[in-house]
Amino acid sequence: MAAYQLPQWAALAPALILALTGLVLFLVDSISPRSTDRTLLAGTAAVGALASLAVAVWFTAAGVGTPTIDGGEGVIEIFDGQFVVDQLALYFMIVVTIVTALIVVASYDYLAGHTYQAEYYSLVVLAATGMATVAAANSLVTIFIALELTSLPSYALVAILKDNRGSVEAGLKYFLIGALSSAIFVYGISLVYGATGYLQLNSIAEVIADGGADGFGGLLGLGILMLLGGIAFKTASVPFHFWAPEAYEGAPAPISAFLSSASKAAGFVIAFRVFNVAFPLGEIGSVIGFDWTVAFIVLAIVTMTVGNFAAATQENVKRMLAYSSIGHAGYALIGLAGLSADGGELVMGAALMHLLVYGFMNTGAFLFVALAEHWGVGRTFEDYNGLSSQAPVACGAMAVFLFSLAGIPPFGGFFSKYFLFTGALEAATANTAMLAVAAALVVNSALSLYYYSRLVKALWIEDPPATRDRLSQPTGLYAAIVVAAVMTIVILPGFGPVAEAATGAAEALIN
Amino acid sequence: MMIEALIAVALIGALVTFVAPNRVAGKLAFAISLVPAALSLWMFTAFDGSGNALLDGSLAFESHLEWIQFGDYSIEWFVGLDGISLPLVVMTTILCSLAILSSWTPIDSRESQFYGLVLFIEANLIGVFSALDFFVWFIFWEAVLIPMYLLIGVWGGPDRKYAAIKFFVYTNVASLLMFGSFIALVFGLGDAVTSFALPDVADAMVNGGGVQSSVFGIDPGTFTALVFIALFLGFAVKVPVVPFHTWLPDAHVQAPTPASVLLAGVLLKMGTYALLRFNFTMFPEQVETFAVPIAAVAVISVIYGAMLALAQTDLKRIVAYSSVSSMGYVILGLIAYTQFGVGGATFQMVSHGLISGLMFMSVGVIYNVTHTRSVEEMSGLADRMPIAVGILVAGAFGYMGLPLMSGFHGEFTIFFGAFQADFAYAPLFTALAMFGIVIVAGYLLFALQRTVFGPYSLETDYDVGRAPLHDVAPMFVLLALIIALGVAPELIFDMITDAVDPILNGGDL
Amino acid sequence: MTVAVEYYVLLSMAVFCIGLMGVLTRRNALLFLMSVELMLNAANINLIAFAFYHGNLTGQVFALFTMALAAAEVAVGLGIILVLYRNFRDVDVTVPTTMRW
Amino acid sequence: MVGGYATAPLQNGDTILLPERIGELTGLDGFGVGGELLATFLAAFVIGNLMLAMTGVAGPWAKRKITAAFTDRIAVNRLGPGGIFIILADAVRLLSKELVVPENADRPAYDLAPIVVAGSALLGFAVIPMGSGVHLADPEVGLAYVFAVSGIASLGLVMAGYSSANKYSLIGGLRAVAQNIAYEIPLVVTGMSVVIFAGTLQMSEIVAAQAEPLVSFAGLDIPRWYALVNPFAFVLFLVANFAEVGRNPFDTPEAPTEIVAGYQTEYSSVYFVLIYLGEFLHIFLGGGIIATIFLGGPAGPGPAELGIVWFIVKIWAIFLLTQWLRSAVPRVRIDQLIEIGWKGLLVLSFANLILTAVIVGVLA
Amino acid sequence: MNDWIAIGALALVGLLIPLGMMAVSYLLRPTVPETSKRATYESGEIPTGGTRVRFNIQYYTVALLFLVFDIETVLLFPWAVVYLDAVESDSVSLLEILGPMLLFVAILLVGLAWAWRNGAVQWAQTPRQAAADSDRQ
Repeated sequence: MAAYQLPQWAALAPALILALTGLVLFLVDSISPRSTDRTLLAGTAAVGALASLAVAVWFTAAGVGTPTIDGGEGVIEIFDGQFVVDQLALYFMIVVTIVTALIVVASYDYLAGHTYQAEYYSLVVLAATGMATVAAANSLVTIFIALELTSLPSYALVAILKDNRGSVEAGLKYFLIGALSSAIFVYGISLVYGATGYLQLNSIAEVIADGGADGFGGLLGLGILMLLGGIAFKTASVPFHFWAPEAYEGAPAPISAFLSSASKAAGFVIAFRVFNVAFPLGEIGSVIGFDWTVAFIVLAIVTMTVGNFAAATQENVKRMLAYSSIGHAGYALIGLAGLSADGGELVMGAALMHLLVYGFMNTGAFLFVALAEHWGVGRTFEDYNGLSSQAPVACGAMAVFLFSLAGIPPFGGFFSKYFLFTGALEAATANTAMLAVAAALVVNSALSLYYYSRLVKALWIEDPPATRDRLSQPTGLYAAIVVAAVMTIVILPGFGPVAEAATGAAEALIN
Repeated sequence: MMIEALIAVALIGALVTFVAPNRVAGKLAFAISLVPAALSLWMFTAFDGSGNALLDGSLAFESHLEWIQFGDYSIEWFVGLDGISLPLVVMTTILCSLAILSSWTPIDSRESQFYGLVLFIEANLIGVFSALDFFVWFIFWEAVLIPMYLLIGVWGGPDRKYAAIKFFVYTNVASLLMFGSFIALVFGLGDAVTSFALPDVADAMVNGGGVQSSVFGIDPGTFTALVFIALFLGFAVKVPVVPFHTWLPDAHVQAPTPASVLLAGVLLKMGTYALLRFNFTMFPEQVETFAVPIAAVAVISVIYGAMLALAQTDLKRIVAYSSVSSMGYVILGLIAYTQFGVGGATFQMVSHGLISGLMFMSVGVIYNVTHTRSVEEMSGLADRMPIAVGILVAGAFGYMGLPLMSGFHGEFTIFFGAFQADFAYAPLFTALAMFGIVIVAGYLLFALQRTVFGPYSLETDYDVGRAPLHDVAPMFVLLALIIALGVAPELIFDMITDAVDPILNGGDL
Repeated sequence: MTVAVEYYVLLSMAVFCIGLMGVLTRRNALLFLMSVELMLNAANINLIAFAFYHGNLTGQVFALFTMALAAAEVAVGLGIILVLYRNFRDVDVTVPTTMRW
Repeated sequence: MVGGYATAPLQNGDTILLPERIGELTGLDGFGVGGELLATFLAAFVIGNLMLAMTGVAGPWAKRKITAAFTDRIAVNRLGPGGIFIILADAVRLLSKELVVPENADRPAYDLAPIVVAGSALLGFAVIPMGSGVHLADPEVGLAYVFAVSGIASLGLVMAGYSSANKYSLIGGLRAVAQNIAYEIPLVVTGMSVVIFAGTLQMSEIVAAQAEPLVSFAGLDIPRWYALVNPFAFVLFLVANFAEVGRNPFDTPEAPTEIVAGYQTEYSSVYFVLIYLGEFLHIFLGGGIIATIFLGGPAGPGPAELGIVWFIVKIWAIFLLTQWLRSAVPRVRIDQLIEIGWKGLLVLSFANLILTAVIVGVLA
Repeated sequence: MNDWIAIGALALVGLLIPLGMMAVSYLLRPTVPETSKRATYESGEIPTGGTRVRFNIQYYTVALLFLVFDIETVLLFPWAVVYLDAVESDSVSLLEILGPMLLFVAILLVGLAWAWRNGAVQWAQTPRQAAADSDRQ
């Protein structure tokens, strides 16, 4: 395979391409400051994201990172194992770049007339760089740095509408909670380092396995809890979910989409890698006195319940989506809750699939909100009444997203959600507590139907208000939404490769 | 690849119709829908399967395709037809064509979207009746909900929003319960199955000794019983069985005529079909264990549904509640677990699909003209629209189970089978259910007498004239089919019994 | 002359808790920011102390990165606080309530 | 505990520092830890007072004399030879003045600022090898340390500016900060180019690295002073240093013709003395750094015992340069100052760094 | 003796000397409170307005820029220290030791160029620039 002849560091190409794109955008803005040449800026960013996506897909197809046991190309370690490029990394790079490409294309219209366009695109691309790097980070150092590279541009992006009070407020809250959680995260890292003497994930695991951390159970346990806190923030899970509704509501809608899809995925890849690689279930329990799956079971149930119940009471569409994305974080947490010492790749794989599909459907849903903001129709369910009679294509796409989020076929969300359910039940055969998770999933899915269908109802069933202007058809937004919708549908028949990649990644990680 | 062709034609047709201009959408959709109808009729003649699809039968039009490998479990695109599903597929395609034809008059806004959704439903319905892998089946099963939700919600009556959401949430929650319990069952079977294909699971359950070890800390017997109950509850909502029937009248009454036709004609059959495929095929022991309560539920559905129908003044509501009652018969036939019982139940599914379709269409035609469905607001319609009313009366007779109509054969075989059943008080239950027929006759005749006969009067001020041909023609077709099946039930009854026998014999022919 | 690692941990925990306390009680965004910096520095104390304890440089190097990131965070944070002030005429974090919980 | 500062591998074992020397001289090292601590404290006291003495001479006396010479005046000449005892008179005068605190002053900050300004400048001398064994401490990270502590002064300045509740003070304080931060980076980056030559941050090592001859002809050794090796860096550092210590042409924070006296407008009595002292200490600290990393530290002809003399000569030379510039060069405007810093020196310093690295790399 | 103890001792001295001077001054100086003395000094004029005046935004942008650049120097220092050793050893090539720093500085310089072009380090705008800027708002 051609990928094999490249130097080792080239395995990070998806992240490197994104970083380069970000720098090119800065250069473009340096050459022509405050340019509003939307085609050039959005085009550059989109080309970068797509190139990165293409490379990631190519690597995946070429078998980069597949375990050598199965005759694969082997996991590529870079910088002495500070980064690893394995199937999981490539998988999440794909997720991130897809979302980035969609966001960038959609922003083409959303940002029309705004200042700071070049900054916007370069920040988006840099944040995406961080997310792609997170996917490959294999040491708490690189994880933290990549995480911050994700977070810092995100803070700025949320607040980028400088004269919009909502945006600024959202940025502030996102920043404050983000800074707090990264402080907690880094303190957790320091404690883990104290207990084990290493920051590289597999070295930590070795120390734990050798009993080198036996005397530091308390320190290690506290450290793990704090890491969990940082991850909970990034994934918008309870108890660090408070920022999410505010930030998503106030932020420009494409950024909400970005944060709730890609950024969340980045948070999950950390959770998956750190907990599976550094704190393997078999050994960690005896050192710190409890299995972290217990924590994730509780977190998953609470997160999905809080998210869905709060979403059901919202009047504001963006806020409803924000809470629903908290609920979905709860679903994805099942991936970790369902692990056990000798298995769980099924449930983990399902969580990975869910994150990919979620990347399409949730991004699409938020982009529709962006479209509505572009139209200026308002923010509440009522304001969306009868949009379908004026914009059937976009509303059809939105219905696809919503039904997919609710887990109704024939859309991608169906498979991922039901696979999660299936995985949870499979895990329950080993750990009966997972039954509670499965039950919570059922209850929450039922509840989510209510509020998702409420929005469909508003779009399709309610009558439009008499006084609404003709709605424009912005090319970029429409393109992004339609692509997302088509992908949400097409991914269902094409679920085979997705499932293969996801379970492969999960297996590689767990074993 | 015939089944794929059917589904693909309907799906592509849906897409084409969706983007077609409103004014040609109806005719386009009808033309497209004729293709699957014709294809399915050809398949009916070319049917070469035998036995039960789930229990070692030889399938017609079978096709396998690797799809997803989910951990140790493989999910395949696996479709095929046997004697139970083929008649249902044929009924579906025909009913869809006719429903589209009958929508030309009532549907006057956003036509392309409407017909697109109808074709989309058709594709999914065909899928439900032909899919043999659980995931594939479940996708089609759930995918029916969205178009139906929109059909009711967008083109329905005044309370359409409430009805649509109620329908949507009720059936979806039930699906989740059913999904979970079935998946749990598959995991409970352990290494015996490595796929979600229904034949594999059925084989493991019937021939492989079922669940062997305890699951979730529950011992195998209890676990299997729990799964049985959960599956039953899941399907019971769809059927619907009292007390889960409350969504049905709302949905029926608010839905536009063609949607009602599909809802009563095909969607309800999904529930009983699933019951037959899952509960009554995979759990022979549990069927015996739970025979009495299920029979009781069936009889209550029959009687209670009929009583409710008796109390209604809205024609559509009468037909809707009578559907609840009719579905009770089907369940009674299933629980009888004899050749005649189960076979009759299957036959009744097809028959009821045709008859209730006919009834809803007639009511729809009347409504198109009079703009009312209230029994109290009209009388003597026979004077003004003799043909349509004549078909309505004929359909009502079919409902009542008069000989020479398909309803007669269905109900008769069900009662015959139920009398033979060997659970406790079987004859008593059967007798009670038969009493239901009296009530059905009561309310139908009562309603007909009020509306159709007597001196003409109409409380709303619309001119009542003859219905257009494209409204009446589908009713003629349906009536012809009903009479054909009534005269020659063996047209489908033979293949039904052929497919039913393996169930009753535990997989051995 | 060496100080046992426990004392460093105690110190860092004290600093961390002071920072946390500040985060929880202060309403001024700038003080909030400072409190977060305290927490980050608590982590740095730990990292450096443990680096000596374990005899490897990993912790020290990471502390450098933490400092860099803390500065970057402050840079972004101050930017946000500036626009906050411009929009709300205040840096009290409880003032902006455009959106309700 | 593995590692630890005292046993670090780069530590030059045979450097004998002032505390040990004093410990030996006074016999305090025989009294265990307590004695050593006392000796250390004594050493620190010596260093502190040495520097204070130097600023005492420089501030009240030398400055006036130099300025006077430029403007063709005589300046102080009544007390002692050349008016040198004006130092004492000024000390008494200023210490016994009334302290006037502005009514809106932010009290703790207002009181702390002079201490911070004076104390931080003093701290930097801890690691500077002054020759003749006058070297208080020699940590591995010496150069980084000295940059770090000299940065504290700007904190003191902004405290002073802010807490005085005076518009001029505030403007002065902020200008001081803007200026300090603008030139801090060129300063540090240029210093880094020295580190590339020396391969260490330890001050004694940097000095030792400059001891070898660069070229020698006619029996005369030209030492390997980095000012000679890389004059470009030296000039850059010198300029950045002037800005750092806030002297002409970069004295905008005080700019008496614009904003009275900047951050010290509202200070009087001993507080003023401390800030004033602090500034002069800072100039000397800058001189000390330059002398150490560019001019070979205490190196010079003659026996090693003369080191301290050479060192003081060097820092006085730099002090004289500042005073010369003060009289000879006009002040730049604040906007020019910032733009020179960010657009000129910063870029140049990076260019210097890269060039140095490339040259060192290619030569080696 | 540990170097840092010596430095601590100097810090103590650095604290004690100012404090000592303050103490001496406290003993020597007179105190004659008078309201007008304590008024804010504005070159003899009666003070007007508050003293917490608002500042040119450039002070903040420069400060933010500094924050970032200053920290970057922290990351460069370790590299500078090991550079000579690395160059002299044969185990790494010049490109390997020089390349990362060049890349790092290049990225920094892109940032500086951006900040420069966007006016972050420009204190005052010429009228023409200001006019062009306000057009874009």
